[in-house]
Amino acid sequence: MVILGTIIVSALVIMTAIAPWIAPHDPAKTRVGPIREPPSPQFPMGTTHLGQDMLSRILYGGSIMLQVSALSVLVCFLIGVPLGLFSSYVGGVFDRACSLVIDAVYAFPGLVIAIAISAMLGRGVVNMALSIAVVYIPSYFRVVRSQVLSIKELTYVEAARGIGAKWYTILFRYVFPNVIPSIVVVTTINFADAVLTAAGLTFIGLGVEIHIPDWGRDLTSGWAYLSSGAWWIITFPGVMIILLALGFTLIGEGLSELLNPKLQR
Amino acid sequence: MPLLEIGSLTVDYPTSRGTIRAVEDVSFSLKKGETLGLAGESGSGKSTLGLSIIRLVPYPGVIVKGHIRIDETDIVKLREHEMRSIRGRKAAYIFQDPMTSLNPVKRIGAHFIELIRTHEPNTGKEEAFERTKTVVENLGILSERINDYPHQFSGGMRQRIMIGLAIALNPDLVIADEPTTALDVIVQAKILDLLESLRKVYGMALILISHDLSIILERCDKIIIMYAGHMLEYVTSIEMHRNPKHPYTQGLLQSIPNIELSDQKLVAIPGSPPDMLNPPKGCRFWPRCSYAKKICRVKEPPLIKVGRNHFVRCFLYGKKGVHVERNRKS
Amino acid sequence: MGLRSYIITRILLTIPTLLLLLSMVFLIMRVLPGDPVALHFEKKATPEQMESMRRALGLDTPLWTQYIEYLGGLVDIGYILEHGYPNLGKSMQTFEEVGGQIFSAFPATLELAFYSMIIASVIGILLGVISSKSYNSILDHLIRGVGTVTYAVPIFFLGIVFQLIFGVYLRWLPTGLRINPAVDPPATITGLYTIDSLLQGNLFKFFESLKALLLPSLTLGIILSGIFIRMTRTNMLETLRLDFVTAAKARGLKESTVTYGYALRNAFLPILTMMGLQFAILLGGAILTETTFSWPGLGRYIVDRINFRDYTAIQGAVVVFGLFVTLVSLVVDILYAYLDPRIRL
Amino acid sequence: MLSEIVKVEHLKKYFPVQKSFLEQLFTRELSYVKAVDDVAFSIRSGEIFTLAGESGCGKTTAGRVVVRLLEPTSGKIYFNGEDITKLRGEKLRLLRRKMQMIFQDPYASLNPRMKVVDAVGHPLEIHELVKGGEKKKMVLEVLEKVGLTPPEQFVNLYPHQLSGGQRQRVALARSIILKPEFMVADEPVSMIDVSLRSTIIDLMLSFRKELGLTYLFITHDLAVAKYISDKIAIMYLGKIVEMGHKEPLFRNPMHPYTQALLSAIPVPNPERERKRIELAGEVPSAIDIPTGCRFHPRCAYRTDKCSKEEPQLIEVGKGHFVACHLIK
Amino acid sequence: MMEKIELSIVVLVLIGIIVSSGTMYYMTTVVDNLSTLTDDVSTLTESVTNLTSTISDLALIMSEGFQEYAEAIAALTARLAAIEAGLATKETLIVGTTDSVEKTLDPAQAYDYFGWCILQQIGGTLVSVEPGSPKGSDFIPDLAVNWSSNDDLDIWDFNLREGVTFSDGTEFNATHVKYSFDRAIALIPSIPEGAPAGLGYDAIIDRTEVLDTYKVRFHLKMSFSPFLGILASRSSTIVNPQYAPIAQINHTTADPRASTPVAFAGPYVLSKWNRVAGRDVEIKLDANPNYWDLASGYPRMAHVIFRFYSDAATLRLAIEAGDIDMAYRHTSPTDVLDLEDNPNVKVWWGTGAAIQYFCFQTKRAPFNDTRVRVAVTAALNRTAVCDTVFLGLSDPLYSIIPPGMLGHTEAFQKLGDANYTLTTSLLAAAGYDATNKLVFDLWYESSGHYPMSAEQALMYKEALEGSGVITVTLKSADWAGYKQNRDSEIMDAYIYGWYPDYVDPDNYAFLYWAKWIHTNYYNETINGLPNPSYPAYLQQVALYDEARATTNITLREELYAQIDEIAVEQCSVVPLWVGSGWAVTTPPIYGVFLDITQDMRYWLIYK
Repeated sequence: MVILGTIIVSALVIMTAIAPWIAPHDPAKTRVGPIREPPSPQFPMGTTHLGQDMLSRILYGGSIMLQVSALSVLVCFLIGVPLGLFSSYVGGVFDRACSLVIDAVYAFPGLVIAIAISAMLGRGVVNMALSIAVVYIPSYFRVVRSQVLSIKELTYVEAARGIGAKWYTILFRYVFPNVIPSIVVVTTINFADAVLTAAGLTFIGLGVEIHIPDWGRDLTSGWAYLSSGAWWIITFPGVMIILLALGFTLIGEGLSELLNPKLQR
Repeated sequence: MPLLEIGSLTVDYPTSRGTIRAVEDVSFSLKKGETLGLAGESGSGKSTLGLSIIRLVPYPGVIVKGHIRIDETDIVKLREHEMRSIRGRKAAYIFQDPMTSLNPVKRIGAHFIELIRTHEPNTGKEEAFERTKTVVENLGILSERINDYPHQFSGGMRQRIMIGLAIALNPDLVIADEPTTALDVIVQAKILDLLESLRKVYGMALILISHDLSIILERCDKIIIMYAGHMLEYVTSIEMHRNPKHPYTQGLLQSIPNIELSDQKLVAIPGSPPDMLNPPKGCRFWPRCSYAKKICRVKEPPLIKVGRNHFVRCFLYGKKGVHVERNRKS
Repeated sequence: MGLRSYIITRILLTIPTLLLLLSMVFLIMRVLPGDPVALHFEKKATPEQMESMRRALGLDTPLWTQYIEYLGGLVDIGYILEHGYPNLGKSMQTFEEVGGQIFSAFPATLELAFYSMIIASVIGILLGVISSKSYNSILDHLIRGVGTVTYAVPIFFLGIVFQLIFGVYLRWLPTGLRINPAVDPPATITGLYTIDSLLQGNLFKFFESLKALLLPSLTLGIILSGIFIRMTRTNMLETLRLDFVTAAKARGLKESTVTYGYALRNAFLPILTMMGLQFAILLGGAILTETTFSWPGLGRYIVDRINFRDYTAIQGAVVVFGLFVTLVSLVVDILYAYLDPRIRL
Repeated sequence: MLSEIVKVEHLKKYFPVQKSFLEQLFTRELSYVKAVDDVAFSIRSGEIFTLAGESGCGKTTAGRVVVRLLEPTSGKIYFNGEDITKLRGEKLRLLRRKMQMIFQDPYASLNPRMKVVDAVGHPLEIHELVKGGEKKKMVLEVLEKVGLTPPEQFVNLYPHQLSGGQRQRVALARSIILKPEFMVADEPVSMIDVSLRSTIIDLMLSFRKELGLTYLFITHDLAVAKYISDKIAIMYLGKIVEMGHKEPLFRNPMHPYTQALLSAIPVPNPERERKRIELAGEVPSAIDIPTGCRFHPRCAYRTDKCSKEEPQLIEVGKGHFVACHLIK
Repeated sequence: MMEKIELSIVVLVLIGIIVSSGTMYYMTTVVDNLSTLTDDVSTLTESVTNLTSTISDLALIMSEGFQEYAEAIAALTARLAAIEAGLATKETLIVGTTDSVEKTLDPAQAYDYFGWCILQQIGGTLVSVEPGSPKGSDFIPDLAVNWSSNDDLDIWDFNLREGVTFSDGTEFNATHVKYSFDRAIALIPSIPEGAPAGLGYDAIIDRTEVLDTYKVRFHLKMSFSPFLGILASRSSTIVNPQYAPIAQINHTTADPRASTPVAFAGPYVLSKWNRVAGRDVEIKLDANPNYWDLASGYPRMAHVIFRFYSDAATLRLAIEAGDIDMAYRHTSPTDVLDLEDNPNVKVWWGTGAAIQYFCFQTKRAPFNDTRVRVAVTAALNRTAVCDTVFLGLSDPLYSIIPPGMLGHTEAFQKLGDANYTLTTSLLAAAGYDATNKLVFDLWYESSGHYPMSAEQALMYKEALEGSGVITVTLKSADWAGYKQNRDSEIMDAYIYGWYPDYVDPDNYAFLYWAKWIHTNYYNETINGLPNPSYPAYLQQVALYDEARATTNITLREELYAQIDEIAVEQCSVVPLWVGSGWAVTTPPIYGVFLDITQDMRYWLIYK
């Protein structure tokens, strides 16, 4: 599963990266062909309601999704992981306070916060990423925290104390390396969630500006033309988003299966 | 007529990295009222062997060869629903960890009533309840506790309940798989005593599986020594104590401390148990065997009869073999 | 500690969480740039008019006073008794009571969430059990595949496809709204159309509202079922490997008894907890579903109000969402304690 | 010369029972798990002293308190005559060089993400005892010592690539690399295959000779205890009920509990008929310890005194102590 | 094992792609062949309905155990079914819309399209525009039977219709007219965002005088020719004083429905108005039994029910599915063009009056330079937008006054569309060329307040950048943020729109200096600096004042043309396009008038 997921994701990343060289048209340029032209040899994926070339848009359009998800995952990671590590390792009042705040955020429906924050911050990749990040920081925190709490009780950590290791040595050489697998799983799942949340935000109308090709936006704007039979405007970006999210999900699920000792028969 | 007859039983675990032959070519038989000990280190296949008798080899294990006859019926060929009437009724199984072997969300009594009514559908609820009470009292548990949940019992108590569940339908055969490993010595002795007394009362045959040779030697009539899926020695306990044949058995006996001896010298068997994915060719024990000869590395030794009720799988014996002196002191 | 004191403890423990939740929402909303009053009048009003508006909206006092008042409004029992909803302030756009607006929209979301949860649980648990029972078979892989793929489908995409197939092409089911436009909605008792119509004995309206509910709740339910399948499967696999399941099999119990009475009953406890946690995701998905299906619920309300920067309304809705999730997790925890004899100390 | 390397006086370790929020509100008094309840013993240099007893008797806790992995609730611990009960920070770290511990579970006591060389060499780094390539050299040396030969084959392996016996050897190597004087061994062989147990035991015995190590050995297996130790203390519910040199203790157990315990141990001899001493009931909870002699509810010889007065350890022979009212 | 799951996922995805593209592709053909398919579909629907009724029968049978309850249910169901059956007959018109009343239906407060629309159905004004009027200035009597004004156009007399009653039975007379206007003016300070404030009632009307029971006189503060237009607007709806207080009204409290007067004198009465979460979910209009024009057969439908959809796509699906009789505001251009090919529905076309225009931030560089503004204007491509974005349903607009109205010109034609030669030369003069491009932000509204804003902006960007000397950065904000940005004057250039309050050039021409819409524009006081465009501004104001004070059509036309001329020179506000109107109905629906007023008169519609 991990392999299939990696293939999908890397294929999409490569596709987006080399889009400037392989795309037949400028993805934002309107009226490169007739309006809402079904897939034809000239326009293999048809054209949009503004006569843009769908294929070029598909090739380019992943970059927003990838940027948003990568950025939000990065932010989540940078905030959630250290916070979880320290909070759980230090313990005490600090840990309780952190957990309470994080749990309160976690209790929120994620998309609601994302929408609220995104609406306040306005459009743009960074703003989208930030609002998504806020939603997923708690999952990192919680996973890291619970992992650290259980690892902290393990004998090898006790053994490390027994040989006189300092607390930070224990944290970084004994505890943290063993949390990494779970973080990796959370990260990949987070990628998939971020992609879907970004698509959701775009659907609500909080995406990026129109001149930037984006699957989420095409999918959303294509909705209006679906009843007119323009299935290609919605199908291709939809499938791409599904593929991207699926790729990440597969990696995450595969990894968690590989790393879950309970399921190893 | 033996109660249980196993012939050239072979069990495989196909995994993604290769097939593990957990039990290979094991044959023995057991009569009513007999006690058989299955001894071996972890990974020797003793549990797999035990579970295959009730055909519950865990996934992905499969019985690939051989027969298991209980009362003349080859259970390997039975259908699943036919098998269900064997389990619990003819052959019962007691698991290692009493803490996890009971359904945590079911009351103790419900376990019994369910068992009785599954196998004897005509039993009324009242009757089943009364029978439960009797069984539970026989186990030394107050009958008012049958409405408690498993978590309200201590480990020893739970193992009593497990034993009770095993004998509730008066089966011919009870297989106890490391029934006391998770328990303290005093409780262990009690449980084993209880098992023994119940066995005597009901006249069941018992297969006791354990890694602890002391228990096996103390409690069993016959003993099978398992190593890496092979049955290395099959012998009565007294004979084993007096005259162990297989180098592995000899080694094992020398490596366990005996509380009754002073100035004992323990001798370990060199090396470690083989990787089951990649077992050594020939005799599986040869890499650790100080008597290993050339032939041991190439050919699997056959099971040879070396005495009355004494079989051993080793080239040191038989017509080709040379008799080895007992080198066990004490 | 008995079940009752457990429940009391659990309820008491939600209070700090709720307080924190309220404070965070309040702070985020108030720290935002933009003067809602100036925004509203578009510079057409005189400073005096704006000032009086600020007074009317309670924006003229210091932040902490506003905060205390906001909290006070929430727990003002007299107000709740009078209006039937807590005081969440006034909408900055329409000056309606936000509480009233939200609680008029809430039943729609509740109904959607309820039916989606049922669909997700039924599909998820059923397929999860089947999948775990036929471990590593083609069926297992297929079900897992379905679970994985549904997880990756944007919820509105599925909704749109459903609309197209069942609404436009087959014309079996309505593509939006809570009840067929030609039918008067049932009189409000609970606000849940299906329940109201049943209470009033009107089966026609019941089926009409059920028809309207089907596509949205199916969309949401199917998306969510992916997670449920995975959860159920994992938990079932773990449970099926436990000793007591093997022990039950070894006692010759029936397959169904072992699967449901032993494995599922025990696997269900962690599933239940997860279900509680998924509820937050479900409500998030409800926003998109509501938008897709013109479903006049709380999710659409938020989306609507965002365009007007109606802070009090957004704040109120987020708070209600949070309250709802907290309440659900409370119920789930209590249920857990009730179902698990080990907690009944 | 045999001097007292470790001395423990009135050692107590209570763990507070986790209470719910509500209970904390309504009750002031805390209840405790009295894991170790007033224990005293001393270990002489070069000796192997065993704490034995059933699970939950407090032997492991006692061991951990002695090496300061757990903070004692009260009591004093002396190491080489120095009171180490309250040591903190750098001093405690320096102490760790002299006191080591090895654990029961070889699968859990090694960091799965650390290669053998790092795991074994880490104590050296922590205490800044090596420079550059010295570490590997020393690791190789010590691996050789614990019988992982050739050591080059092992240094770059991860724990999961080793068998249980090999891991325990690595753990052993890690704890002796600092050349400690005293080691607590918490059931070091109970999770190792029977056929390999004696190798680990023999290794430990050889270190005693070679490095002059003193051991506090913790086990539930009296047969192993008898095999390895010089002195044995039997614990029951957080207290030592009998303590003495192994020969007199095994030959003539005085405490009813010790007697029952010994009679329950299986003997690998089918031809020997043994008389078992039956004990009523089970070990009570360490939260709610019986009054007086904590063993009295299960004791066949109990008198009224037993339920009221707690017996003290009385010396009945040379170095043989028993805590029982029967013994006068 | 891994391979199997991967294989199954791949297969599933493939099947998914094939099935979904397949179905969607099939949809396209279905749209074409819908007529042939309808029969099948309807039989299917029928069988489903049968099934549903069978199920309900079954459920009834099942509940027979509870005999009494079942009987009660049966009775209730039968009764309700009868009511519903009644609803579904020809007496009811079901209208689908994406609109919602913004706040209230009080004429003194409502200032949104849909609020006004409902008000028009339930309220009466003194005069109204004749349905189908091409210019929007053919006034017909409503609550007034005839009227006159003096030559200075500052005194207007109206003879009122006798025998008119409000829906509650109150008899209508001149005091009600006076009350209504006095109230509207009195409420202006407390409701500065209401329509009377926006239209400047207080600036126009001096006082209202009751001359007789059925005669009323307006004294205006100035000569004002489009006064009838104002009187026909919904903010001039005559209210029943009993339900429309002046003093107690506090529009910032309570439910806005409470501040909506209930008894008007229109063809319909508002019988149901449910709002959920600040949006309409149910509006039902019933024929007003007291309507004065009942004799002529109006209103034609006994009930009008509004159904509220969240977006155009769903609305289209609903009209196609036959869920609603009529879809009005908004179906998208694409949808309506599609629907025109659908034999099951009818599309009604009408004149548009909604316009959009381009605004520049004239207070700052670069757009404080007139040359730059003109250059950018010349580079715009209106045709491309109208053809591509609006599929020809909007027309390029070269004057701020839409076609069909007095004073409409083609003034901006002079600068042309995508006239890059002019652009390049002007920008060169201002110091911009291909290496030093003119760079600015173009803002658009993103929350759907205007149709297809994003797409338009994209096309403008493309057109402007086509000149090779301009670089445009697109930015957007939701409606609230957009207004805020406008007020804080941070947008270099932005797109705005206008929808008429009353159909008169007067209502458009003022946009050039409507300070409350464009604070950035022609504000002489800012920073104390004299604005170079100030003289032109004063000139336009003078022309505007002159135009509104005369009834001389030729003169007005000329004056408006002059304003346009100056507008072209200044290019501060640049007209872009004018939309057209459309409504979709299922046959047989008749009586739809879509004229330049943009009003939908539901009382004229019949089946």
